[in-house]
Order: sequence, then structure tokens, then C-alpha cells
Amino acid sequence: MKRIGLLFTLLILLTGCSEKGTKIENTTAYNEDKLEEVLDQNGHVKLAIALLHEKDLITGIRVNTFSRFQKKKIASEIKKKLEKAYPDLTVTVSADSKVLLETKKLIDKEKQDEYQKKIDKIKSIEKEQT
Amino acid sequence: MISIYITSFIVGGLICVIGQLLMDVAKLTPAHTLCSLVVAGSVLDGIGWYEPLIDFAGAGATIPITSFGNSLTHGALAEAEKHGLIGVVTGMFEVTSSGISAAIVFGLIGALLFTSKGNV
Amino acid sequence: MEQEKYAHLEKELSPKPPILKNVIKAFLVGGLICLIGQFIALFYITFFDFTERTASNPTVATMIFLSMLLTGFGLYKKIAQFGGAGAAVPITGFGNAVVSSAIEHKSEGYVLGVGGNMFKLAGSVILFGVFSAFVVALIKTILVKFGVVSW
Amino acid sequence: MKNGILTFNSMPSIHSAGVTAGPLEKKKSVFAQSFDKLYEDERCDLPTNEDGHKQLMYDAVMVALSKAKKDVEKIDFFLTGDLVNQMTPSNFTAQALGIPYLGMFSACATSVSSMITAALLAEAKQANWLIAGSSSQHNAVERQFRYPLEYGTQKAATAQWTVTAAGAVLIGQNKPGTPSISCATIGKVVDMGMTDPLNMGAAMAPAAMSTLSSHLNGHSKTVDDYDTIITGDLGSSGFKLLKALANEQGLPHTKNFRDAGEEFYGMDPSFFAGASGAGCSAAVFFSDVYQKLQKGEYQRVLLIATGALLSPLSYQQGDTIPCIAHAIEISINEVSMI
Repeated sequence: MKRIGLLFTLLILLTGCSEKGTKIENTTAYNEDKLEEVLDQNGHVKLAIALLHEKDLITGIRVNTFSRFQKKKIASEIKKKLEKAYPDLTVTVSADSKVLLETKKLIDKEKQDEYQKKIDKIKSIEKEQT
Repeated sequence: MISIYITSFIVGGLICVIGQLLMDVAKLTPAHTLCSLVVAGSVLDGIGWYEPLIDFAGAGATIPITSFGNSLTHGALAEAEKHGLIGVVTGMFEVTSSGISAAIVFGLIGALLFTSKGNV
Repeated sequence: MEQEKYAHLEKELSPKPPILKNVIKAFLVGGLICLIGQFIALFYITFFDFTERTASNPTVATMIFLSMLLTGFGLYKKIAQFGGAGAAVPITGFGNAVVSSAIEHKSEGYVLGVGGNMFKLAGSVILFGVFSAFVVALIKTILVKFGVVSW
Repeated sequence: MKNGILTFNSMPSIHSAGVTAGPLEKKKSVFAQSFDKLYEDERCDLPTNEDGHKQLMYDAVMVALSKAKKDVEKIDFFLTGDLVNQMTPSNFTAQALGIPYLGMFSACATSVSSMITAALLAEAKQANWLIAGSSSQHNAVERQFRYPLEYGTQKAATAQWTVTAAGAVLIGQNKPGTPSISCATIGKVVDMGMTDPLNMGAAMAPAAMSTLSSHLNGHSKTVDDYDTIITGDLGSSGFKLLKALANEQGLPHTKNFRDAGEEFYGMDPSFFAGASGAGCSAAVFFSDVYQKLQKGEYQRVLLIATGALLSPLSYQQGDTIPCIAHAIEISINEVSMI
């Protein structure tokens, strides 16, 4: 039942327009204003979930329907900007819904001490596809 | 906003429409139609148009047989990028293996389980 | 009677394929199969460690599995009669070609029959897929070498 | 030049007929009531399609023999054919029966070509009793000529459905009051350049027309001399073409024309243009038409079986479809001339 429920919420998440905007979770001392600015500035981005934790910055984005054709390019542009803004952090930006999903799950559910393990996992499955 | 489900339905449907037109209007046999689509898929990947289509339509672009040509080319190109010309040959099945291996395994299982029936 | 004259008469009297109807049916059936594929991909993304891109491998395998069941129970040919290219073009049609040949030639044994004939219909798709991929990749690699295009 | 015209002065009689058919025919064929033996299993409960095919033919022969109360030992020749590679089902049937055997091949026109050959042997007094017939089994023939059964393709409305059926007749010297063979015409191969193997009716219609007109001319007959002129398996699209050709060639009318393939499944659209196969013409000629002759509903009929002489190889090599048709005239209560 729990799984079906999860599938449903995910469906709504994937299809619905309800969740617009940017969500940022910050556990570090870095300033997140710059991150928010970069994400909000980009007109293609419809939804972004970002997590700053220790030395990592993970951002999952969703782009507008017809921007999906170039979503890899959009993600890499954002990544470049973020790397410039946060030179000390390891930046991961992906337009893949898996990254978005996992990051959201991580922020909503996990305790902070689990963060690092999960972040490494997200980074590894993100890398796998290239 | 148009969700991935709608785009996959429409793009997948349109690729099938191209196939239907090849059969009905150009009078190709099913085998010729499928071969043409596979070749089209690999050419589209060569000029870099197929991957964006997959990003746009998801399964609408990965389920039609065109994706078979695309992923063969994609594997070959990925290996060629790493190892040069020799990679063109070695990398081909890197990405597509799942379709062919699944077809072989399920083909044999199907033969074990079923017999054909001449019904309407 | 002349051949051409007869061909003309034949064209006049034979029922024509209802192209518009066929195209609509192909669109609906093909779109539906891809939609099912999208749901299966969603399943793999949600519950396993697959990304949108890597989920296509298990999705394709699952679709071929479903195609095997439909073929074995004699339903795929009915879907294909209705949907035409809508059933032939998706990867399930490739699965159907392999599985139906395997089932058909079971009577000649597993080595000569199933093994020898499994790719009777699907083989040409593999051949032309591989060969066109080879040519395309070769051209692109050479073009990159000469600096005409980049990866 | 004889132009394929044959006359049988001794008028060999068809003493009995036997028809067997598969489960789909049992359910869907309009002639199912007239068939002698129907199976519940498409393979006659045997392991392979070809075994079932053989059983079908064997049982048709046995039914024909038992109706005439004849033993297998009394039969001098066995003439039959089918559509499978090298006609193995017929060969195995002949082996099981142990009768001297000639394999006949005219594709779906085999039912008539074997009857003509049998009638010639009887006319020449070289045989007292002969069995002629033909058979086809859907599964075995489809995989031979087209695709595996479970492969999904969209068939056009001109496609035809190979029947699972076999027919056999016992031919002997003339016996008054029995349907008898008075004359026949062996057709020429006609090729009008058709190439679509899913529209065989259109390829075969000119062959049927050619044989029909040489029969009418050669025997000085008109269309009205026959209660019916029934073609083998043109299907609805081929039959339409035959009628158009007949009009064009100045035949008075086509009212008494029938086509076994078109009628076989009662115009059910799930069988597309109708039935085909070597068993189709045999099953209809040897059940419905034969029984109507016996009952006196028909006095004289002309059977024209049509065959498409292609193979998957010739089609794939880009050849056109050569076709043939053979005609045989059967009448009742006509006195033999010797």
C-alpha cells in the first residue's frame, strides 16, 4: 500500500503543475542566495530542488516541456554557473527526474547523519548514465 | 505544461504512423519498414537529434524500433570517443544488449511454454 | 488481355487499404504501447536505482517479456491486425517476431528449429541496425578526426 | 492443337466422396454440416501440424472408401497433393494406405487436376478404382508460405485464409445415377504480372477465365448449360474480378457462378476475402456440390479449381505469380456414349 501511495504521489509530482518553484535545503554555512538566484533566473527551469551539505551541492531540476529537448545543456549551464559561485563545493546538477526524486526524498525523510551516504549514491547513479 | 506521458504517447504514436505510411502508401513489407526505421534511428543519432527526442518523449522514443538503431550507434560512438576507430566495432552492443538478450531468453522460454494456434 | 489493362481493372475492383483508418489505429496502438512503456520506466525509476536514461534497458526487457506472453496466448496477432504498424514498430513487435518464430519451429527441435529460426524475421532488423550504426559511427569518427564536427 | 480439351466417353463415375475438416471450419464454415468428419483439435491430437495434415487426408480417404464399402486393397491408384514442401503429408498418407501413388501438384487446383488424371486412367481402362483428392492444413501451409502463426501482421482485405480440410473421391467405371465426369479442360499457366501474395484471388482470376473460355469453346458449351460454374478459391476480390472479366469477354451472364473460397466462411470479415488452400475447393466440391448432384438439385456443373503456382522463394526473388486453373464437368443421369 505504501508503495502504491508513493507511486501516486510521484505521479502527481510528475504530471501536476502544483509544485512550482525552488526548494533549497541548506545544512552548511554557505549562503544559498546565489543558488536561488541562478535557479530562478533560468527561464527553462520549472522546478528545482537543491541540497547543500558539507562539501556537496546537489540540484535536481525539471524543465518546461519543450525545453526538455535541451535539458542536458540547461543542466550543464546551471552547473557551470554554480561552480563559479561555489568554487569550494562539488556541484552536481541533473535534469533527470531520478535525481530530483531522490533529492526530494532525502530532504523530506532522511536524518541529517544519513545525508552523506545518500548523496554519494545519487552522485554515483547520476554518473552511470553518461 | 505537457507531461512526459502525453509526449511519450504522441511521439511514440507518430513514429508508428510513419511506419504505417511506409507499409500502406510506400507498399513496403513489414520487414522493409522496420529496417528503414532502424536505419533512420541510427542516422538521427549520428546527427545528434535522437537523444534530445528521448529527453523530450521518454518511452515514446525508446520503445519504437528506431531506438534500436539509435542505441547501437550511441554505443559505437561512445566507444569511438574513448578508443578511436576500433571502438566503432567494439562498442556497438554496449547499450542495446538488453533488447536482444531479452528477446533470445524470452524467445526460448516462449518456445518451451507455448504452441502456436491457428485461430482467428 | 494486356497485363496493364488487367492491372488497371484489378486496382479498380480490389478493396483499397483504408489508409486514414489504419493510420489512426496505428497512432493509438503505438502510442498506448509507448505509454505503457513510460509507466514501466517510471516503476523502475521509482523503486530501483535507475535514472530516466538507464531505466530504458529494463523497460525494454519487460516489454519483450509482456510481448512473449501476448504472443504465446495468441493475442499479439490480434493486436497487430488491428494496430498494424502500431504493433509492429514498438520493441514488442521485435519481441513478437522472435518469439513467434521460436514457437513455430519448436517442432524441429530446440537446436535446429528454435535456435536456427529464432531470428528468421528479426535478423534483418539486427543486421541493418548494426550495419547502419557502423557506417554512421565510422563517418562521425572520421569527421571528428578531421575536425569537421565535435562529439 | 487440343488446347487442353479432354472428353471422357466412358464417363467415369464418382462413386463416393469424403471430406474432413478442422475445428475452426467446424465452427465457422457454412458447409460444416455437409462435411463427413470434423476434428476438435487443429492437429488431430497429433504432435505436429504435418502429422495432423496427414491424418486429415488419410481419414478423408477412409470415409470415401467406407461410404462405397470398398477395401483399400481394391484401389488401383491414389492421386493426391498438398501445399507443404515436397508434399510430405500426401506422401505419408500414401505410405500408410499402401496404394500405388502419384503425387499431384497444381497448388490449390490439385483437387481437379487429380480428378482429371484419375478419370483419364479410368477412361483408358487402366484402373477400376481410383482415389483422387487434395488437402491443406492452415498451420502447416501458413508457416510454409507466409509467417509464423503467432507473428503479428496486418493482413489486407484481399488476403485469404488457408483452410484445414481434406477431400477425397472414389472414381470408378460409369454407374448410372451417380455423378459422372463427362469432360474436362487442362488450363494453361496464366501470369498477369500480379506480385502481391496477399492478393492471390486477383492473380488467379485471369487463369480461371482463360480455362473457362477454352472449356466453353472447346466443348461448344455455353454458360447456361451448367446449373453452376463453381471456382475453387478466388475469394471475394478475385471472384469479383472473374465476373468482370466474364462480362468483358462477352459471356451472357454470371448468375450461376459460385466461388467456394468466398462462400466457405460465410463472408466473415475475420477471414478477409475468404478461404483458400488445396483443401478448400476439394472440401466444397466433394461435399456441397457432390451432395447437390446426388439429390438432383444440380444436373450438370463445371468445377474450376484455381491455383497460384508461387513459392516463398519465387516471391522473394521478385517473380510474378503464375497461376493455373483446371476445369472438370460433372453431370448426373447422362448416359455414357459407349
